[in-house]
Amino acid sequence: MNDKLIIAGKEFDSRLFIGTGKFASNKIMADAIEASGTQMVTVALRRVDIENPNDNMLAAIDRKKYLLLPNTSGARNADEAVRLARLARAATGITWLKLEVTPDPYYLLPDPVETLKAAEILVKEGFVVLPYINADPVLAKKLQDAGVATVMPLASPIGSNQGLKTKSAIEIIIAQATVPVIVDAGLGMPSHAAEAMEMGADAVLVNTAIAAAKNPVQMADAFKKAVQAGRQAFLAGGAEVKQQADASSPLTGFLRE
Amino acid sequence: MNDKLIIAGKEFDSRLFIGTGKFASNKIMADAIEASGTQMVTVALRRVDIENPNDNMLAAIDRKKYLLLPNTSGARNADEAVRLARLARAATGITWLKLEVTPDPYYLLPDPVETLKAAEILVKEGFVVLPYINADPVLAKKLQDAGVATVMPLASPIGSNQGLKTKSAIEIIIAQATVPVIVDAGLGMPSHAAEAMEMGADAVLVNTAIAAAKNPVQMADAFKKAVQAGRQAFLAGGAEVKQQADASSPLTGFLRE
Amino acid sequence: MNDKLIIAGKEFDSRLFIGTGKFASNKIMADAIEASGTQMVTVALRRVDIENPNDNMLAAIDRKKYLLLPNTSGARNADEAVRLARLARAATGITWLKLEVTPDPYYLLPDPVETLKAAEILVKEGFVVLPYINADPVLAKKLQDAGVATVMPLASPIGSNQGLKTKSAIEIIIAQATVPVIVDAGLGMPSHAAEAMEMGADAVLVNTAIAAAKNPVQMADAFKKAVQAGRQAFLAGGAEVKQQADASSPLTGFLRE
Amino acid sequence: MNDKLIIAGKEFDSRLFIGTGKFASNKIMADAIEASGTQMVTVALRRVDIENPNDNMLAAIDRKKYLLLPNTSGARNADEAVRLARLARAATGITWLKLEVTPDPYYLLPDPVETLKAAEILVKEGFVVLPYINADPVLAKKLQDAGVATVMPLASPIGSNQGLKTKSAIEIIIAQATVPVIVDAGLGMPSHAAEAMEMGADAVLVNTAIAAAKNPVQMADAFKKAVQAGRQAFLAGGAEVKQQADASSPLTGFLRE
Amino acid sequence: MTVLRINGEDKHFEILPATLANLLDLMKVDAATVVAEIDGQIIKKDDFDSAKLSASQKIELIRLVGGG
Amino acid sequence: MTVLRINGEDKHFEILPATLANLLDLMKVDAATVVAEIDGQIIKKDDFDSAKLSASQKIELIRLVGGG
Amino acid sequence: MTVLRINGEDKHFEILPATLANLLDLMKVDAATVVAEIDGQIIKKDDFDSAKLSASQKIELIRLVGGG
Amino acid sequence: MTVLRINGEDKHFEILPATLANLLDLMKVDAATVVAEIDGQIIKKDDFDSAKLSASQKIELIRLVGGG
Repeated sequence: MNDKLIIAGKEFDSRLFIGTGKFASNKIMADAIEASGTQMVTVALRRVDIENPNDNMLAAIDRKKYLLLPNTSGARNADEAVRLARLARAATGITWLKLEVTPDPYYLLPDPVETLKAAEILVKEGFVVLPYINADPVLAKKLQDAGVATVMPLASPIGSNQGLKTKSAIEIIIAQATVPVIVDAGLGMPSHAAEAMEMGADAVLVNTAIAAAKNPVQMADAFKKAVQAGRQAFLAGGAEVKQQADASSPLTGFLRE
Repeated sequence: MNDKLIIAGKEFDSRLFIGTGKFASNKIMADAIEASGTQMVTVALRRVDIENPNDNMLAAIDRKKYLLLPNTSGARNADEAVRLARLARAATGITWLKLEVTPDPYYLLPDPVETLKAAEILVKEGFVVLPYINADPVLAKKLQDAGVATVMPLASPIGSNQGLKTKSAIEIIIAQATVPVIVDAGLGMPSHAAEAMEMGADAVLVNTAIAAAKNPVQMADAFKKAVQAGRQAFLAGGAEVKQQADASSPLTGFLRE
Repeated sequence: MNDKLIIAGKEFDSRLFIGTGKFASNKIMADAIEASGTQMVTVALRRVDIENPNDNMLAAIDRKKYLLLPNTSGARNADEAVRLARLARAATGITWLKLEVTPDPYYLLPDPVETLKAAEILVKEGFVVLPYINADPVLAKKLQDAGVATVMPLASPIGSNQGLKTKSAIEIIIAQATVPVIVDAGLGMPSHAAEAMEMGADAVLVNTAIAAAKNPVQMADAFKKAVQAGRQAFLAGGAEVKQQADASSPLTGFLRE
Repeated sequence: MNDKLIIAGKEFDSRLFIGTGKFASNKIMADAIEASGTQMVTVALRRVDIENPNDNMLAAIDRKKYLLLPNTSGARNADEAVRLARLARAATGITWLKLEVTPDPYYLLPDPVETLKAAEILVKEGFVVLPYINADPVLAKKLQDAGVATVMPLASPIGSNQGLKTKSAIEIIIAQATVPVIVDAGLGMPSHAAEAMEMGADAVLVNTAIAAAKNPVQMADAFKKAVQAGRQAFLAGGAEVKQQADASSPLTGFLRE
Repeated sequence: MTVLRINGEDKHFEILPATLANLLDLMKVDAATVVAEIDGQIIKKDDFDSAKLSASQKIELIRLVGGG
Repeated sequence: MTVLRINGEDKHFEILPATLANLLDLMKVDAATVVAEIDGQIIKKDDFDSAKLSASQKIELIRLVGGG
Repeated sequence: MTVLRINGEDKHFEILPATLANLLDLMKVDAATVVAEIDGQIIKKDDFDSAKLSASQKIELIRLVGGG
Repeated sequence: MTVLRINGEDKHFEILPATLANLLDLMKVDAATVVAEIDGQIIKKDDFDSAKLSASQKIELIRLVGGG
């Protein structure tokens, strides 16, 4: 079976992307990344801690195996996001970018207007933009029209592990999409990821559910399998859902008079 | 990791059991069984079709690899179930039995009173009884006390593919169980199976969702992975579900004045 | 509109029954009963507290306005339930009985086998039996056949306020019912009661959601209205549920070129 | 109890607003409006049908009893919405406006960017703007900051009757709101409206669920009661939701040895 | 001292009350609100006066209370 | 023959109606229930009598209808 | 003509098969894959050869099929 | 004493480091892992050696960290 995910011309075998925040150690992070089978991991930009300047998590990531996807977390508006994007490119040479604009520090939900504005600027500057958005089908379409590489609607608030609370809106986004749809934020268990993939999502991004699991490495492997399971089920074509029962054993040949 | 499922003293590596009804051909059934990685498949008893006496699906199942679990489908009361159980044992030499008593031909839901009555008789006759039941925690406990080997609460009506409609009751059954809990009937997609396993179910039984998929073999592989994913997630210990967001990127070191 | 509920030949205008447990005072209970518009309230039987023998909640209930429905709460098997039923009849002269058999003190879920056994005995002794049951369609049918006056499937565990967790099973019970279906236990908010009524339930029984509300009297009035709303919506015939949008404003006559 | 809803300084006793589209006749519409107890109804602007110029639905609405809330349905961007708003004001003298910008004719979902842009213009022109939006907490906040009178997040796509599919996002909108939150679009049954009100929504707007019911007048009355029920339950303070059962009858004084 | 087992507890009496009605009086229980069993036999309210007691009987005094 | 574009369609008149009020009369549209635009400018009801028409104008006649 | 009731239907035989094994041969049913009841008594495969038949018996021939 | 504003905080130096590369050395920050801005202008790694510093400049030293 040849079932590659293609984003901006680049092929991926794995449809699971991993966020690198909140791991208890760089070692656990690296092992979880390995176990997940991912090919791309997100990273954030932050000021160097001057008191402790040499804690370098990047050393733990084998960049031959894993693409980096810098994000603009912390940006509260389009200007801050664009500034972070440019720094990320300067730092890494990478033009791919997970665009996040979250004005509210409590719910960390994305700003549709500023996200669109930043996306328009960054696409023009040659970035491959993967915007994190609310599950808003109209916004997803506007971003597509603006030239983003994917849309990344949220399942539920970041780090909440609540699962696919936006299912009906994501169904519409998928139905309308001309770019890959990556479900991001709030997927708390492998079954949530499988459900998103079964609906026809192209990929999922998971961070907290793995990093904050009691055993992150085992959980990463669980998500790997669930994403594969969900994708295969989507391709295999699910059986029809029925209101009534439908016997699995034959309805003839009963042992009766 | 040593994580065997043990039923009546017998060890299983796979936590997915497969029903063999409704496949389009014996070949597809055999391939799906293979792809699922299962170690036990259910079969039904029916009268030989005298016009076509030699259609033998059993020939397609490698009995060295797969245990047979005969069911009592078609039984409408305890007496009919006991009769079928004895015939199944005579036919196969197998004492394991999926006990089903479904008086109503429309919804095919199990009868709690007749199921308990049949279970008590069959346990005394030396059967290893795996009863199919409504998600009724009190009944599950009574069956445990009667000596059954597992309880098999339904997720939703047989063949309906509606998924885990009885979640809150199955949670209680699992919390009280002293025998393995196998979620049976109605699991329509791999995510449903994963969800059941994440809750702590010991195994699941799937038939229609695989047999009636457009590509049953691929769907069988999807269920295999989902069951593994769900089990591993249960063992790995899920991250906490939160009402609010919880940033996955650091909340310090922002690039601001 | 003439839309009476008829149970065992007796007509009810109100489709909301009220449990009298857990109120902070007899005065609040009486006011909540009044606000609810109910015509029947449940009561339990307990040993007289010998240290405090004269706390008489019955004095607070106007028996000209409200029928009493004694329950068998506390019974762990059929024998105990039958004993309580006979005592209740001796105490009150009332032959109506809410039959409860709950062997497990933690989840307080009903025992299907013992409930059926007790129902059969009590129907023969001339009781009007309203059995509290798990949402088990087969059991509901067996009880109907045994001559009970209603079936009372649970929405979720008693006092949990979780709402209608057993929706798909109750739909089947309603579809098969030849006696009124009263949804009991676990309805936590008026919307839950309305939902049950919209599905075609004949009535609901509510206790904890009212008694444990911050303002029980106002909550009782809220449930009264919600039950009426749900019943009327059932009779009015809901509009079709659609997967796509369907404009509420006209799709012609737009102000365009 | 004094529990008025106040929008832009105007007091409302009823928290149910009614859309006037899709009724089978003006007479049924008028009767349903009456039955609903509403004090404000939405209307659309359309070109006069030149072949049939005198079909005047407005004559059926008693404008002494019911405020008109013109909408901008049909507008695909901010410019069209502003044009319709000005026409509505010229036609009616009414400055209140339900702002709708829906570029996509299939799902009819609102455009966050164009809605915000139009709202900013219309607020400056003195309109009282009630914008219809996706359940996007960040957008709701931006609109608040722009001076709108309410926010009107959708429950599910217009006319779909799917109910409250956006519950978790609306909870956040309510938690952050400084203006009334009116849940609009997709509420299909009274229980859905009650649920929205129980969560703390200030009002709901219903059209299709009433207009397309088999008996619209009876359904209007059902929604009236459900909205009152939900509001009162919110004020009354719901009882705690528990994972386990909590007996409604006393746990002492059992009749045992 | 004689003993009656009332509601699951032994109660000691210097002089055994003659009837159930007497017992209720002694315990200050309003007879109108209770139902009783003596040794598993239900005693109707009308029979409280005539129901003789004897030592060691099991007596249950039951009443309606709030319940769901 | 002169033409007005009314509600997106060309309408031909032998003699151009002098005012918007005349046009509405001619079309049998109750002036009390409509609002109009001429070439994108809103015309208030009070100005219908004084609003002169000229050939080729774009006229929109709008009314409230049921909507959600 | 003698009759056996096989799987709920009357089957007529000019000459009654002597044993269950003979019957299965006649019907071309592979004995290895079935289990049988005669008048409600289960007959094990090993006993097919020795199980004598007589007229009017009720015979059930059962086999495993796909089921869930 | 001269001052540089580094990552939002004033840092005092007896002798101003001549270049960005010198500053990083002084602060023991591995130049390979950071990106810098001087007064809002991004400085590429290749230019760290040639980027002259002057008093009161705003310098941002940024690095990749774990994030979702």
